[in-house]
Amino acid sequence: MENMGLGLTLMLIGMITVFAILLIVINLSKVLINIVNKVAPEEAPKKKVETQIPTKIDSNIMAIIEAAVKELTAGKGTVTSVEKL
Amino acid sequence: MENMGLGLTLMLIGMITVFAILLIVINLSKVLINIVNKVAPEEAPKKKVETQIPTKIDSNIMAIIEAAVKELTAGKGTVTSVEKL
Amino acid sequence: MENMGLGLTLMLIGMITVFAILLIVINLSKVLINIVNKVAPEEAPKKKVETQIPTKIDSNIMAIIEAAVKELTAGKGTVTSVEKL
Amino acid sequence: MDILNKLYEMTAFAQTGGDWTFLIMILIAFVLLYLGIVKKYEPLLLIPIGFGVLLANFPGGGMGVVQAASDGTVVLPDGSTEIIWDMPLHKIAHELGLMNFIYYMCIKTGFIPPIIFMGVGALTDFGPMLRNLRLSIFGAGAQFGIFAVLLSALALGFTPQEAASLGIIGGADGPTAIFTTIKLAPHLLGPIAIAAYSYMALVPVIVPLVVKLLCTKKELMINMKQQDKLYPNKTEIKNMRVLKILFPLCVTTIVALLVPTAVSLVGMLMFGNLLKELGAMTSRLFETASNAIMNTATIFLGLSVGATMTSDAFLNFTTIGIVVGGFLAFALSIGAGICMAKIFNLFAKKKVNPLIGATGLSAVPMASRVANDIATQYDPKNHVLNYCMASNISGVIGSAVAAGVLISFLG
Amino acid sequence: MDILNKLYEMTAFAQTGGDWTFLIMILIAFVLLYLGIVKKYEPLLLIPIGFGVLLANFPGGGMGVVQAASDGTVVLPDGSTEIIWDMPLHKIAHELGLMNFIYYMCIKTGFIPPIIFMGVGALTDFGPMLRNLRLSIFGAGAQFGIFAVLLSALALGFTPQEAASLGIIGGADGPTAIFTTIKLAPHLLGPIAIAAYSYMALVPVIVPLVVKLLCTKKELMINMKQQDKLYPNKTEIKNMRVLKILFPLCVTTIVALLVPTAVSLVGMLMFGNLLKELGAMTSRLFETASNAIMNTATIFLGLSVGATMTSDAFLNFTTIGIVVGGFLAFALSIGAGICMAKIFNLFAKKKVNPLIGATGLSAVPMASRVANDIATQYDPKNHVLNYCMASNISGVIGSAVAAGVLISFLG
Amino acid sequence: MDILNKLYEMTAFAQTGGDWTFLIMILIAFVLLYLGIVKKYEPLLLIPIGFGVLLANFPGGGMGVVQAASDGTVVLPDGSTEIIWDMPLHKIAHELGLMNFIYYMCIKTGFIPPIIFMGVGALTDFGPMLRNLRLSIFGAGAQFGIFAVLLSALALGFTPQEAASLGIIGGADGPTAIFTTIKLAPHLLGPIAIAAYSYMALVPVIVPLVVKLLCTKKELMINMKQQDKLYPNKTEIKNMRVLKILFPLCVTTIVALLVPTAVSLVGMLMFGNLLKELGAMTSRLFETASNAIMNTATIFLGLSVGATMTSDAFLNFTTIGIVVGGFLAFALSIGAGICMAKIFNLFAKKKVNPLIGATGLSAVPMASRVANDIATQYDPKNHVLNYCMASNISGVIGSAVAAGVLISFLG
Ligand code: NA
Ligand code: NA
Ligand code: NA
Repeated sequence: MENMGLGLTLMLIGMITVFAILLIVINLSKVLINIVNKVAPEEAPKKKVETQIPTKIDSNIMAIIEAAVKELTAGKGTVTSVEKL
Repeated sequence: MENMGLGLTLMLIGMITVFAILLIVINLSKVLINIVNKVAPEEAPKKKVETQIPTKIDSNIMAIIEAAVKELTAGKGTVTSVEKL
Repeated sequence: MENMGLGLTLMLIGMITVFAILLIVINLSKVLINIVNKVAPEEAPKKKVETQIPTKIDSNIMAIIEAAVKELTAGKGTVTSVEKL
Repeated sequence: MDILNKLYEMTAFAQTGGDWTFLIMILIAFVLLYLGIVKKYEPLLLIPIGFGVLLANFPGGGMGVVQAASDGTVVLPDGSTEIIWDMPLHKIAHELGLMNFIYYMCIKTGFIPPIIFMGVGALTDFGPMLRNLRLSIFGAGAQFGIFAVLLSALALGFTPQEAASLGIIGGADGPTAIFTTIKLAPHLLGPIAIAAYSYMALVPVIVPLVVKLLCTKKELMINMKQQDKLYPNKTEIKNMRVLKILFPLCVTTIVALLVPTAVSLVGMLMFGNLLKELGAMTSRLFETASNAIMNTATIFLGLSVGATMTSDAFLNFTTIGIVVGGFLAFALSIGAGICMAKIFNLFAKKKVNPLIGATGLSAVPMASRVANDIATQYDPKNHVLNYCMASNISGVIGSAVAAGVLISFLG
Repeated sequence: MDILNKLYEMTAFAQTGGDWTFLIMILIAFVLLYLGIVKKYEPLLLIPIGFGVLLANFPGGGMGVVQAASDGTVVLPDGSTEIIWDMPLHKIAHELGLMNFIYYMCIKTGFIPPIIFMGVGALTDFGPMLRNLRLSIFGAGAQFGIFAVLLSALALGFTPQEAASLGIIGGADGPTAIFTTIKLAPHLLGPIAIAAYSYMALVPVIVPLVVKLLCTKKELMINMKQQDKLYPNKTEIKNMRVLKILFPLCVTTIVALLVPTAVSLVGMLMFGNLLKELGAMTSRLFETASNAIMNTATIFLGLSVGATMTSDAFLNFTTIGIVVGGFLAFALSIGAGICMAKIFNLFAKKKVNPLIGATGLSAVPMASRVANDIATQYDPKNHVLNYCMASNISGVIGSAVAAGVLISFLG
Repeated sequence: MDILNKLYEMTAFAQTGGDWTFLIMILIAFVLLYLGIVKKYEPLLLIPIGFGVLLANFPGGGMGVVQAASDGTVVLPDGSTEIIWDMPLHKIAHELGLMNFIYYMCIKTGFIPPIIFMGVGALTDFGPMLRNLRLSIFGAGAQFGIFAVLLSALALGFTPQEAASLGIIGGADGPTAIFTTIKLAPHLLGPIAIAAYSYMALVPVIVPLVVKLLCTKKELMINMKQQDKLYPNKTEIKNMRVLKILFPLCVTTIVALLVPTAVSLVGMLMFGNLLKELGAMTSRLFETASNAIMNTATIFLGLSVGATMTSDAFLNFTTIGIVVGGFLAFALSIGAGICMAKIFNLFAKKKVNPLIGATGLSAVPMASRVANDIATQYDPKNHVLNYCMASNISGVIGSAVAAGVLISFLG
């Protein structure tokens, strides 16, 4: 039965800890929200995706698209134009 | 020369096993075909691809396509329309 | 101070080695360029991309494109045609 | 005759040593595969686990995980014994085969669960939690099942370590359950992992069951959006992007200061999340963490957890205890979450739909979806999904913290 | 002068100890790279292997794999000896360098070949086999070369383990050959892996050679489609999807019951295939198993198998035996498949094109393509590709089973 | 009270043993994260490193790397000592936790830096170097900082191994610095890695600083294209594709013959490059080497290098020495490259813009971009990017060779 004592202790400590941490997380987040609202109130305009090695990745993507178009058209077609908005 | 005895035994056992297993596989498959034909004779209409985290993956794909189109048009173009079938 | 002797030796050996290797690399590359220019002066026309398991990969790519198009058109559209050049 | 004899000697049947229980295990493997493939219960995990069970249980195949005794001794196939902690990993592979190599390298080391948590973090959006911070506290109440079952298991004679591993199933979080069990009671890893993932898959059955038992129609019709209009939130988030970057850093710090044993789980979860929220800057790493790394970890985790389920390890009363206890832990967690919401409603003006308490156990995002379905059954306009996600996600942190507490005291 | 001397001491030339055979090995490395790059012989493997040979053979570079003696002793660079099974992996890295770390962690453990088999399974379609089950049996006959060469090698004085590793080249399946060799004769790993992949690459040369030696024009013109019309199959497959899901599960079970030692190869092959056939449900895992995992395994396998080919390990008569024996094993396997088809035709009404026997050795899918080319040479309308794929794919299972038998008796 | 006490016992605060320096380390972690996230200094590495520092420094979290003493002894958490080389990796995980497992398996073995070099090779285009071979020699001059700082560090009392690790920061190449430090002075890994990556990130500040100190406006306006027109190159490359395939093979061979200890870095760099240049033939392997493998290696490298920075390892005078010495090494390397160009211009008719000397230190490709910016400030039409890339890329080879020399003599 000594284990039951351990069990009760664990339950108490466990639930206290879980509540304590989530309460701290909640209140900390509130503080964070307030700080962020004051310090950086507006979202910066999203920068364009910067890839580290752009030419590499882009050429890969191009290859994928081209291969896909080829596949879709059994090799007979290709992208002729993409209109400007 | 005792090794030759071992070799012959291995050849015999090996070829018997290989034939036995492939024969079992073949006949089991025939049984399977018959069972499946009886139990589930028609193929269920293919369900749409369910991805676990659809928004995530879809947005990735979108990004890839957009990046590819950008690349193909040197940043000048974008997808204007995709016709409905 | 004996370490300083080691340090100087390392500096000497290190810089000699680095210079020696880069000089060799440079001159070897010049030799290579000359050999390649003589032996294979023209670039072979680029072969089409051969993928090892073409149907597999192609179908993947198709699936990606289709999923992307679906995403872009909220499931309402599909690729109707790709013009031949 | 000699040839036939040798042929027979080679088969699994010849190597049973008169013990045919392996056939039961193969049956169980097929049941798990059936649940994964046909019933679609968490297929990404139950299918590898089921296949692992299948591979592990052919006598002579050498694919079953050999658990070391508590003093570290393992019995090798040739009958000799070794101390597992003295055997280099390639020796384990040499003596005990592929699956033990994977198990002792990836699982027993506690390596893969944090890695999967990194991937989970990379796929988690803390936005709903940040938008409804008040509701996140229900992720704490719903950890009650963990400790209630721990207590019950102790009463039934389980050791504290076993009882804790059993209770953690109530955390409704696979990697957390596996990580805790590896640290406390590795010999129960197979059944606990399966119970955890099976009950997570059964959330669409268990949640409605408990909800209908404890909630009135009136309570389930509490409309959260209406409450928000009546009692609007004071704080408005003006810059979600920056907030989402600061959040994982702060949570890691707080949790690590208070429950340092939880840091390998919570820290990796938050690291993955940070990689996601930083966007293009770390998109390469995010991409790999949430795909290649996570999927590889899932495959090896599934196969080798399955391979721990040999007949010796699985066919005993403990397994039944785990099956029953795991269900109890789940149900009690859901129930505790609901009760907490009810008690909350007694005192607060701004009412809370008890479904939000029910989803505190985690099982993200299925619990939230199920809760939304229940709510819209009673009132088709009452969408509670985003509110449930708040407690749902905080339940992940809650159970990781609970695991940290258990490991602190029993590890 | 002292500086010049020290500069010289640093180079590979100073550390040869008077043994200049490393130059031959570097030449061999370039030959392998030439075969892979220019001749396009299995480039995905021969290029990493070739590069591994190159890296391994610079004296002082420490990139060559050090094979342990049969009692486990290895000689360290400082001249002392250790038992490899007592050295933790990071100590191996520390004492013997990067390549030995990779080799002892990924290869010697038998870890990578099953992992590659998982990827192969994920890229294999068993459809052609299921549609032409009758023809699959030719995947058994074409394993004859394995055992014939085993016998010949025994006669030449090879140990049974070495002879078996040599014979398994005739299985025409890279991972199977490597897995068997690791288990039975790891000191021959380099040349056997290279022979296996080289001859697989030479299938477009070897198959026509053997076919033209053994088959008449009339036999090669047997039109399988016509035969199918004359004697139609009784069974029709109504639900291929379900069948393809059940197939890997059943094959794994059967093989594992009868030849449990083959389960790590066949089981992982079938697991990969299951991930593929389950479609969207496990597409994440399929994607990673067939790409990131398989490619990573291929890179490390190639480099470290190449690194086993140091001059000590390669420049001896055994290597010549492997080159000759491997070719023989290939040719005999093809020949046995052809003969089996001929014998079959003596008794059956529904004739079989002997090319279908020839492709039973595996080397998927190149053997089938080559066979199709031969058939269409004689009759441009006689497409045998799909029929050949049936025996071709079943040959993979056949040689994995043969490997299991060899490991059972000699491992 | 007892409960409160136990709650307190569980926290990090209770386990400090009176040593509160961990708070300084957490501050440093946030500074690194700030540099990575806000200042965008090499975010792919500084963010994982910063997070690793954070995770490692919570007392009781067990996530800090425990460095073995020079005789291999480590102190376990229970106070007993073990020899690290006798502990299998899973025992390290069991006794010392996740991060030590990753550190001893991936970093201490010297495994990850060559793997990252493979990825770097796969992303490097040697074209600009091959088109301007003459300029590549400046990649040699710019290694001077390595040895100058080595000498200075020796004078300050560092051991030769420590001094060499400190100097190699001047190679401006992360994996090279880490690889060298692992081999020579693993206890300095954290600060050296951070110094290396931080200064690489600070290239846009350091390069202009040194350039403005040493160069006149007239020198910076030297137009390379004009020089090319005045004194055209004699050799024209007719077949770049074949050349790019031969180049990595030849460089590997030459470097490995002369500095075999550099082969694991240079060899893997060139292997990755070969996979790229072979195109479709090996695109599967290229794809995985440059993405899944490289990103996985980056994550584990970053986290575990960060985790080496515990307060014991970081808060001492050596760290200050590294910070100062690292900066010096960078500046001296840039300066030496510039001076070399100036000396060259004294004797050659075809002048060289000293910026091309400045980029010889590597830090690809940022150094070249920065140099191009400087040049176009003075003359908007003077694009030197492609010329700088020649010396920039050859600087990678240069510092790998220098690392090989240091390891040869001090390893
Ligand atoms: Na939970
Ligand atoms: Na075969
Ligand atoms: Na450099």
